[in-house]
Amino acid sequence: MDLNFTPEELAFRDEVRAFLRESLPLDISDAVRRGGELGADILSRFHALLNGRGWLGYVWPRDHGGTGWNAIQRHIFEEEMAAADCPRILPFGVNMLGPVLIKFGSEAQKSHYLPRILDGTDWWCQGYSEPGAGSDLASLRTRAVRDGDDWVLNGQKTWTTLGQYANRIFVLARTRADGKPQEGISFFLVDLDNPGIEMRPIRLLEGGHEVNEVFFTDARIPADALVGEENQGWTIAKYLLTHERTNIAGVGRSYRALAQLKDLARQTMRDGRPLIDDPLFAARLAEVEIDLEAMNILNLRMLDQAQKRGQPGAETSMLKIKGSVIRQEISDLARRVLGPAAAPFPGSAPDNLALLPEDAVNNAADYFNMRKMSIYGGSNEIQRNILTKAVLRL
Amino acid sequence: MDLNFTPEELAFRDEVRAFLRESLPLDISDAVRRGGELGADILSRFHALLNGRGWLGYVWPRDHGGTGWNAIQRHIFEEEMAAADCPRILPFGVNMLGPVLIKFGSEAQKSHYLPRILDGTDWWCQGYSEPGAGSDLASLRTRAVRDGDDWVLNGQKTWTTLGQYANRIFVLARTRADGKPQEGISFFLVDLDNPGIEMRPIRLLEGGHEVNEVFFTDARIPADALVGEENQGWTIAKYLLTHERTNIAGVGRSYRALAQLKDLARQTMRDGRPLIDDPLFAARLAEVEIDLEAMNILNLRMLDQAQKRGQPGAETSMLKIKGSVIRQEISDLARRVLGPAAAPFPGSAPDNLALLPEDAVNNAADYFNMRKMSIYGGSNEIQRNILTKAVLRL
Amino acid sequence: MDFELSEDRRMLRESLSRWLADRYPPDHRLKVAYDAPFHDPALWSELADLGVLLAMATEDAGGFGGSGFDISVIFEALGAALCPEPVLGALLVSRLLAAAGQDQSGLLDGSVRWALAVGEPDAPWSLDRIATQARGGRLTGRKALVYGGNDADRFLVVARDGDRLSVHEIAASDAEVVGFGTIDGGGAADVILSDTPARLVLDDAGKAIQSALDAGRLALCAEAVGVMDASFAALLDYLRQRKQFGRAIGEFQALQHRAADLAVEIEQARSITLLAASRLDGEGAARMVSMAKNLIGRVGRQVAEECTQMTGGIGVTWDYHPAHLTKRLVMIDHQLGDTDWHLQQVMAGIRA
Amino acid sequence: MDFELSEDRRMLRESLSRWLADRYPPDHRLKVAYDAPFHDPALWSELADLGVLLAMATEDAGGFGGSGFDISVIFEALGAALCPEPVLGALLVSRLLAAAGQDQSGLLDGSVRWALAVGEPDAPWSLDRIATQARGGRLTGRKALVYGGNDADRFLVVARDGDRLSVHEIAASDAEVVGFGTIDGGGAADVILSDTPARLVLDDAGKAIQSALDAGRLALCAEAVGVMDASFAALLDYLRQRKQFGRAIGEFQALQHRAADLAVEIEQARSITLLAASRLDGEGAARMVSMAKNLIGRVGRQVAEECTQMTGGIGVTWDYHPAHLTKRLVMIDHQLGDTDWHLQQVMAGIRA
Repeated sequence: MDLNFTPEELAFRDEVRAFLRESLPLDISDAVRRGGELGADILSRFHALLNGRGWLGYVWPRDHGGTGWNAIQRHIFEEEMAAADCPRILPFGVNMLGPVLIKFGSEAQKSHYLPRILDGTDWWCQGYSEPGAGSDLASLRTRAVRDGDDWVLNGQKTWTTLGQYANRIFVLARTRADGKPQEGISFFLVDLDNPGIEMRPIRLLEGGHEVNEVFFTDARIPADALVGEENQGWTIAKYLLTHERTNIAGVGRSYRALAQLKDLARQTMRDGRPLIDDPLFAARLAEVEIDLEAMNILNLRMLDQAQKRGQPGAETSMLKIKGSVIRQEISDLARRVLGPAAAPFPGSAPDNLALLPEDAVNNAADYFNMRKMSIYGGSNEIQRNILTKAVLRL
Repeated sequence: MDLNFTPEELAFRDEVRAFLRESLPLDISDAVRRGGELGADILSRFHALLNGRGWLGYVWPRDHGGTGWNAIQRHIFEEEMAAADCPRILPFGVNMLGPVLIKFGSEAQKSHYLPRILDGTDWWCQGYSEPGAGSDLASLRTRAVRDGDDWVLNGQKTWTTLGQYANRIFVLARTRADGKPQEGISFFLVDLDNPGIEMRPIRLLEGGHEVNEVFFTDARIPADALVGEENQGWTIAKYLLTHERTNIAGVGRSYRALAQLKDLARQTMRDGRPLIDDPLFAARLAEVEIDLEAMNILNLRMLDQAQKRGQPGAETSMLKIKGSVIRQEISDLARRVLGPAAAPFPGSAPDNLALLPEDAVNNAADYFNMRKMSIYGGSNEIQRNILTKAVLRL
Repeated sequence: MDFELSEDRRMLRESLSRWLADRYPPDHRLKVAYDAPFHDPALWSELADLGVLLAMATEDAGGFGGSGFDISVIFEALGAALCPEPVLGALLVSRLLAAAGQDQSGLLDGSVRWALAVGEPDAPWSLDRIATQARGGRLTGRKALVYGGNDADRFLVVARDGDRLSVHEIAASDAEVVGFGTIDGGGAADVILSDTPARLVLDDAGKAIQSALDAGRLALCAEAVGVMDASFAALLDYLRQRKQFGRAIGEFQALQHRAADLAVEIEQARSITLLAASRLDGEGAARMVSMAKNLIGRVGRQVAEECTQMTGGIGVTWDYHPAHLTKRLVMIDHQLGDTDWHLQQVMAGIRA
Repeated sequence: MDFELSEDRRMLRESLSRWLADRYPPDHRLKVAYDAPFHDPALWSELADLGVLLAMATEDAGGFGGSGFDISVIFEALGAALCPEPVLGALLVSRLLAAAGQDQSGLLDGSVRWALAVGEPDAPWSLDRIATQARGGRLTGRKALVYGGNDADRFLVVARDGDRLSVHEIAASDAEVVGFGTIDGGGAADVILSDTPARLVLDDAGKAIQSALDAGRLALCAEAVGVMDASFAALLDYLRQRKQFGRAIGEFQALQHRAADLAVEIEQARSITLLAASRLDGEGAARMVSMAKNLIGRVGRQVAEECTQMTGGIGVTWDYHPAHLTKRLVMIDHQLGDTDWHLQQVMAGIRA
């Protein structure tokens, strides 16, 4: 039993840390620290920075242009990125589609698409959820009908994150009407420039534009847009969702947010003393810090298990539940700490208003935005269902 | 809108208060304040005290020997009893069987049994729950089979509170095997001296003997032991359970327990200051006090509604849920306040051990004992099911 | 004991609710609440014509109401409709003008929009930390989150002169008013005072200010109850209509039990607000109002977060009206004292 | 990083668990835990023969273990079996005798039963409030809740001499030992000292005492994890077997989700206990142990109350073994610092 990293792992960590310290542009880390939305420019430049170092394909095997890192290395890499105030790596191409193509794609698809993910030629977005098929994905209704050499797509996708910047979308569509709903689904790669595809923004409750709806109306896509076999889509979808779960606990992001919160609570005067000296506030802060310390170890334990088994088990649902709750609790405190100063609509405040530390102007908006963390990617209710079946065996 | 009592109600309150102040023996209120089990002597003497004043049948109409009080008067009476550290009135005869006999009993049953409840000749206990039929009462399996002029009872009842002091038990038993389970149940009055009845103690987790199991083995009971019609038992049972819900919120008891807790927290030194000055402890105390103030009004609102409608609605499930949670939270704080002094097994501590205020010696035991509050009389889970159907209409 | 509204208040509630449903439907609210001036001046006048402002003042002060129950009836209705009009400021100022015995007909008929400038950046809620100075008829200091301040004609300003608090009147045009829209809709302002000319309205005003704040806090509690009711009703609709795995999600017991718990907590919140309303002008009002605002803060967060969670993706979108309800519910906790601040007021009372 | 137990520790765990299952089944435990001397002296000797006490001490001190993971493996197993033997006292004393460089062979072979007398009625957990006085080789004061003290042969006693804390050895027969049984099983004592002759073991002992208490707190955390596992396993059994309304209650989603939440929290509790074990003799040990004991307190209460609630009536009865698990889980919070006390230690660290 040893909870420490090995000397090799520590050396790796130092290498990542040094690179980020030396290479990450200040405007990028500043923007991340400030919260709120990051534009396409920052996200693209960050991808390019990692790609330049050969690290963008950090979950891919070496022979496809990836790093070949093991689970611990990936974890360390993700934690260091969080600690350095890096943006997230966009998961749609790198973490989701990449592994799918590597496992299920044709040689042509691999050689065409994989390099374009890394070099930024393609920005992928996700066509999974539908208005009537969220948690219950198998009930999806978007149809793809074979017509000569093409497929014809009709239907609607939703919750398409950052689709406004994307040029491509991967789509789950129904290709057979009869049989079990899971058995008639296929997985397609779609160029968003095709006619018959319309992307409409969904504004989120705090005011941001992060997700979209995508409408397909007789959109024609070529035969080679199919990944794997026809009607194999459910298997592919589940494989992809397993990979979506990488870094699901978000421990590094939470540590970073907690550190920012503590700084803010030290600076904030409330009724004659720093808020961090208020016992009720300090108690909330201490509790969430303790929860986070525990979850860091829980995360490492599950990582270790996953490494031994070859893939993560249903226990990762625990990380999703607790990780989102902890992150949300921190965002709640980051909102509370502001008192009245939390009120202004982000971006609406005149310059002479802001007495806030610049890093805090989005705290209230972030609190509302982060409500989604316990909803997307399988809501915490779905995660509890998974735990019930797979772990509790009830 | 007026949340105050009327002058008439205030005068009534003062009358009750004065009586209890003058007449309640000190040894009784001391025992109540100390918590833990009260013996048969104290309970009987308290019943006799109220009966002497004509108040024991406080939920009964005047022409059956009761007070004829309305719901507000009953409420005031219950609150004043709690505030004066009275024992509970034993509900099995007074609050449960009495109203059942008044509504469903024969003239002979009424004239025989009602006076005996008031004068203490009969001590009733309850034969409702069975090992396999708790929340799901309709699935009960105790059978009563007609044999000549008698009924023959076989089966097992459980959770029979204070059955060790009782001479009579009312019993729900199945009298028809076919049809809907609710439709084949009858309600019987049984003399515990009958052969074929055995009462065995159930010890509770904190060590107390408060409930029992009752075994019926070919116990013969006479035909006139049947209340109402054969197979009308479910209707009677539901009527009885409605009356069981009197004072379900237990606001007065909780106020009294909270006051004792505050006194104790003022007296208890912890690390150089009274525990009431510890901000974390004080915060817990303040939150539960606020919850209780709210519930006092909620209780009065429901009382007002019940009075207008003629009977309590499903909303009383709210009182059961919140009332038990608040009372349990107070008992949790009463345990915490003791620190290490909570450890001794009640009654096991030598005299020279107890540095505790005498009223606190049962605090830890009471905490464990009170876990039952959210379980019995329809668990809080059952109450949520009731709310779902009757109030939320989901 | 009587839990029925009086005939007058029932009529007030009904006419206000009808007007709100008619004139302030969600789409209109969405249009005005997030763009300057962050409310609808024409509807403000209609609201005043309806007598809503008059109902917040006593007969002595020129109105026809002014009790805790008048205030709670009005704000509960405003909350259910998520109305962004700056009624809170009018209430706070009305109470102080009444305490000073001053004419407030312009306030009550809606022709002059008033706001109260009291909290400050480092002392948002505690009166004993107010730093704005009154000296020689001039004020210097900074006031934060003055609700409705972005579009007010006149302000009352709370200032300190040594140990004593006083209340002063200024014209909006004499101060630097930094208006902004808020994340939950409606407008507010920081008010920057530097040697701003002011007229003394009330000297040694600690008690009167406390009493006005009590009324404002009660109003926020009642507003929150209205928001909760609307939020919970929307949740139940969603649970009945939304299907997953072939059935309405309201049939899933885990959600049923959580919804049942919310129902209990909302009734608790309503109950303590009634209690605070009944005690508003009596002894111990501040303590009871703090109890109410603390419970409202706790329940408000729970209701907001649970309603959002149980409505899933749709619950976090701008175009779904109930999402704005949950935002308002959370942000009420940032006004006139948050959950912890009010708990500490109650704690101080327990220790005493 | 390596989350596997070493071969030695796995063997220790297995032999201890097997012994406990064999010699300390629930019915035997129930027989001895609530009657004086509140444990089983014969089994105490067997436990020592098994090497359990030796595994808690380092080689320098005459044992063959002594690390945080040794302690956590032992106490987790003891917790799962709800073993009432006074191992905690032996651990605390062993750490102090080791710090003093004294022979402890009698302790480690089980022939002498030791207990540590540290907390006092008005200062149960804070060392800086210890009032027991050491003067001229004699002790005066009162020690509360000395676990295992009812049946100890010898005590170490923490006392104050001015600003400094010191540790003294006394014979049980020289003090007034007021033994009693505890509500969760097992025995304890108040120890009343009045001019009691004592031998100085360790002077200026603040750090050594802190370190011993850290080990004791870790032991309690690990014990709690063992109790939680047993408690949760019993809950799952119950949910699978108990039928209501024609089906196993484990099929009701509301209970499923609550059980799933417990599973998450128990893994959190296990994780922080591992972390505390790994830091036990390093920098920041006290802070990490306080974090662990706080989380154990929170999760412990939740697990205890939820397991009781979900097992319904049977869960509150004496004859149902898991009821004793929930009692122990709750009462662990009364030993060596409760949830709030440890949270305050962590808070002090955050402010600093």
